[in-house]
Amino acid sequence: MTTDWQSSPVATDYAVDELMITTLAGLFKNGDQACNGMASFIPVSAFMLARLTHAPDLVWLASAAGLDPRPDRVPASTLEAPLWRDSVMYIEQYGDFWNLALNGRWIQKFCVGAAQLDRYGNANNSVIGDDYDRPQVRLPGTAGLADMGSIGKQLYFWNPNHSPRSLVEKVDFISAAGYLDGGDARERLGLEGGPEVVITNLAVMDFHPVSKQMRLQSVHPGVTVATVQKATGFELLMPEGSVPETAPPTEAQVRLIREVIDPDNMRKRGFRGG
Amino acid sequence: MTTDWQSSPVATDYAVDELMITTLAGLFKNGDQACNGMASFIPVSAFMLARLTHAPDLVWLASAAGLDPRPDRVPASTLEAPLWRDSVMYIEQYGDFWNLALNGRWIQKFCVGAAQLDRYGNANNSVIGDDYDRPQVRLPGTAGLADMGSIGKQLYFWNPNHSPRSLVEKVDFISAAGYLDGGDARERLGLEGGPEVVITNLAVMDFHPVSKQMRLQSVHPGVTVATVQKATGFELLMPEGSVPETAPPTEAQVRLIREVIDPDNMRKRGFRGG
Amino acid sequence: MQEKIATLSEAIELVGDGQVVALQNMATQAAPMALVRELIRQQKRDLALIVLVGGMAVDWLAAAGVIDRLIGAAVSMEQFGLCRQYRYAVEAGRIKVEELSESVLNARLGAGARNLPFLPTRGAIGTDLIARNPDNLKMLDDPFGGHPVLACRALVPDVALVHAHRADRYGNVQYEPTILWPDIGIMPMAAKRVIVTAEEIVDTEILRRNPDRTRLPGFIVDAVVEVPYGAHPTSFFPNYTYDSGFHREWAEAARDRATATAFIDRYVRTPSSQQEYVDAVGDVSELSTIQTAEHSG
Amino acid sequence: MQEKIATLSEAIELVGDGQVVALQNMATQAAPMALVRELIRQQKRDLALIVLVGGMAVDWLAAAGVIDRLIGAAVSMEQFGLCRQYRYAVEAGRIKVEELSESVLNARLGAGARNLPFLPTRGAIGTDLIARNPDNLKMLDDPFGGHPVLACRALVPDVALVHAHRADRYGNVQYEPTILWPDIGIMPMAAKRVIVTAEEIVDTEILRRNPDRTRLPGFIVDAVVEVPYGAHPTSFFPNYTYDSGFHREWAEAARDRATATAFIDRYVRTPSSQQEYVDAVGDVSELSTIQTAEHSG
Repeated sequence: MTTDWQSSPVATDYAVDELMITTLAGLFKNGDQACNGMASFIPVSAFMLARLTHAPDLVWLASAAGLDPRPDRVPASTLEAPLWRDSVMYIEQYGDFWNLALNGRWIQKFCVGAAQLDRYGNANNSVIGDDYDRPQVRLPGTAGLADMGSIGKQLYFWNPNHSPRSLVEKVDFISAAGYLDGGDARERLGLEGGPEVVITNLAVMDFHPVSKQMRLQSVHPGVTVATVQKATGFELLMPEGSVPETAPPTEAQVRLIREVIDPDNMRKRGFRGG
Repeated sequence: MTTDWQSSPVATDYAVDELMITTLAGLFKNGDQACNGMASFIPVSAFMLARLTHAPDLVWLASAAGLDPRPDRVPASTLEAPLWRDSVMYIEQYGDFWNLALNGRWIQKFCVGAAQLDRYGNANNSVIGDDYDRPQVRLPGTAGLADMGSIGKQLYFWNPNHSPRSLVEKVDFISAAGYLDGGDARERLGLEGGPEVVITNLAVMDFHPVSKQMRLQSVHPGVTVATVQKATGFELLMPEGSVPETAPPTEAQVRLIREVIDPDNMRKRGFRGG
Repeated sequence: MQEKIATLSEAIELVGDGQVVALQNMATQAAPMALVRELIRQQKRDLALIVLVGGMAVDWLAAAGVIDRLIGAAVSMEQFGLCRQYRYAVEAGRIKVEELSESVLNARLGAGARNLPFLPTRGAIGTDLIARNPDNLKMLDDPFGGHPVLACRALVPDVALVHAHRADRYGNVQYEPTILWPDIGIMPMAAKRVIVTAEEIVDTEILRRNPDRTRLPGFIVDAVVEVPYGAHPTSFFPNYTYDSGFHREWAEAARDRATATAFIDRYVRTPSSQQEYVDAVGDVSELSTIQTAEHSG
Repeated sequence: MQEKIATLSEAIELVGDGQVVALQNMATQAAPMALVRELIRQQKRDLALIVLVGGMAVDWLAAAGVIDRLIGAAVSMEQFGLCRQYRYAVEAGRIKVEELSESVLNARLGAGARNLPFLPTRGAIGTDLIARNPDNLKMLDDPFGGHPVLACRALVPDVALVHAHRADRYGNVQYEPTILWPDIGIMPMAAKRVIVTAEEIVDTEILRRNPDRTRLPGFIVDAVVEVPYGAHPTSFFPNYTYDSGFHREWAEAARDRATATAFIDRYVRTPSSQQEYVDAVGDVSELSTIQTAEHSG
């Protein structure tokens, strides 16, 4: 654990991917269990950062498969063996992983990207378009996200391209249950957990505790509320009072990300110009 | 494989446990899969004999756990590591074994002892007496037998003490489904397989194809039909024509049992004077 | 990762009277006997015990009056006979038995692990086990029109007790290549708490050499205790075999309540530590098996 | 045990047009690519493909017109992008997708393996996956009064295709210590037939040294073929990593039907053996990874 990360001055030289990583990392508590899926460079960087700073006991199930690994850096794939190097345990998937995952007590937090996310945090990674059998765009598919949305996890969405195409009034297909129609719709199906936070390249959003509508939590330094609203396909709820600015990384955090965690800049993938 | 076992002359010096082993072994086909439970010295000896003689490709899941092991002899326990020595595979139990076992295609034959067995092949290893919560005798329990009786297996019962106490009109408790009330009672529940053969220290029985009542198939050399019937707690069906004698072991089979398979005489356990 | 090192006494203090305790055990194999002895020493009462195939542990707990309910598929010491103290207690009505087949027990524990209300099986259909257990077993129609199944209600042990070859201080638990019975897999996965004894506590670096042999992640484990010969008198291959002499001695003592009590006083209540227990038993080193080539990776 | 040795050609002749084929694969990992190429060479048609996370194999089979249905949780080559030929075929209506979540796919295959009509999950509840798939997914009340579950109908592949580190001539299949995805466990367990390629065929004695690493018993395997680099261009740790250059070359070719066809002609249809394929690819030995200490037992 690097001990100087908290006393380090706020960084002035940082990129938005680094801001997203430090913001996400700040949401992990010591002792949480967290896992990543494929193409998850932002969450993987955030886990590694959290473990190096405030949450050394964050339990990481790399690719949902390798327990507490020690990759020497973020590798080119977050679903290949270099990521789960030096694991303490290989978690067998059909039985053991889903025993742990379906049991609401374990793996509290799941970080994921979504091609579309709507006002109530419903996610779509399946199809764009109205005709499921002849879609405009066939997306990769829901993989484990459809499960994670229904089994008591806190979902942390990350989105490198905040736009009216990715944040939409209503998703074309519900690949993962968010708050459905809002209010107590999840409770009525007996579903615990749900979307917690959305971190984009412009802002951080959460969900109103009663209506379950997406709500602006903070805007990134240099981004206006109007810019965020214009880039969103529905009207965002506003927090009470003024909208705060997302806390920037410290110099130590940026240094850890650039020099220790991800010297190959894998985290830039998926970002425009990245 | 010992090649002289078939041309070997019929043995004159053999014990009833050896006769039961050769009779049981004769029921295994090359390529069958078979498994044993605990305290199963007769079946284990029969598997080993069959593999050394007519069924070298008999697949043996020792204790349902060790695939095709090479114990150097029948050990003192049929549920301990010496039995599954040199296995090709350790079969994980919760998942893999029951995937195989519940799938009717695999593990065709299951050999088991029962404290009580009734006219329709229902088996009891649970309690003797009418009051389940205060039984006259608490038996070990059904273990996997209750499963094997319902999932398409052929059940082979062995019984070293043929008596009216072990072969009863009606079992006190159905620990494993035989033919229930007989006729098509199994089919009505969608159950395939069922009891196939009962080998005791006096005789071999099978089940009538329509009524499903237990039927005498052969009496062991020197045993009369009257003796068998007197030792049975219900009226046995008789085969058409005269009752044949159980084929005795060959000298080569007896030699294999005594010298190679079970030099420590584990097979005698459970027999009177054994 | 958080440290989970405890003493036997501290670990068993996590078990409350009246709780449901899942116990690793297969007849003469691999029971966490040091934890079982500590249950007796701490005079736990009214426990329900879950076993796949229980052995001497069940008999001791029955003789000591620790358990009043057994949920399991069988109880036997195999070649050493029935568990007589258990048997007498059942016959006298002091222990109530919820007998399950193996696939039913697996389904109940599997549902518990997965937070599902039930899992189905096709085993045990047609037996009297179902009518005896209407609260937990129900026939259920297949919604797709096939054969009905037996729905087995979720079973969540309050605590699971297991013994392992090695663990680290964070509770990551590793076994040598061995048969993986459900009692070291689904039982602890289903339980609210997990207590582990291990032949040795090792540095995490040792576990990282063979991540495929780690069976339980530390984050589901509540306490881990180093107990060499922790499974004695049951076997723990490849380290040691079962103690035949000790089993025979108990089987003889168990015929009678007074001799059973004297046996438990001598071997369970009197020794105040694992070392004192091992000293009372005598030379256990002769039980050690030679690690053969096929057992080493 | 019975011998199961076959050639690639003989093995894939066991697959009939229109059948349901389960394929080992995780994005860029561990697909039995030699078998996939043989499916294309033998011009199989109208296959339904089951994948957990399909990668290049799916794209090739889509481009070659072998599959008209996909049952799976995702299709992606991760860092190398979407599978474009597959995507175009779906968008044109030539391939129908039955999308399932991972726990639903596991439940469907698990029910198939266990001869159960269904298995339940609590995953995917609330999603549109359920309404799109009424034949196979139904909400079901808990007979014990708890929350309803999602009943997932049994799925039985006609054949499963897997690649392994080693096998013996009897079809016993062994993996080096590695992550055990469902595609090397429940998929072949559920299938009517199992076809295996292995980096090497070894004597059974070799398997007996590590019985804990044997994943499939020979009696469920129908054919076994020795194919070094049989997973190329996907990774097969610890033996070799994925071929980045080859993946990029395909991702580029897959943008267009003509270039995709030319690619498949060159690398799939023209080579008449695994050796000719490897020669066409170029030097694959540089993909070999150094077996590190933690991978060896």
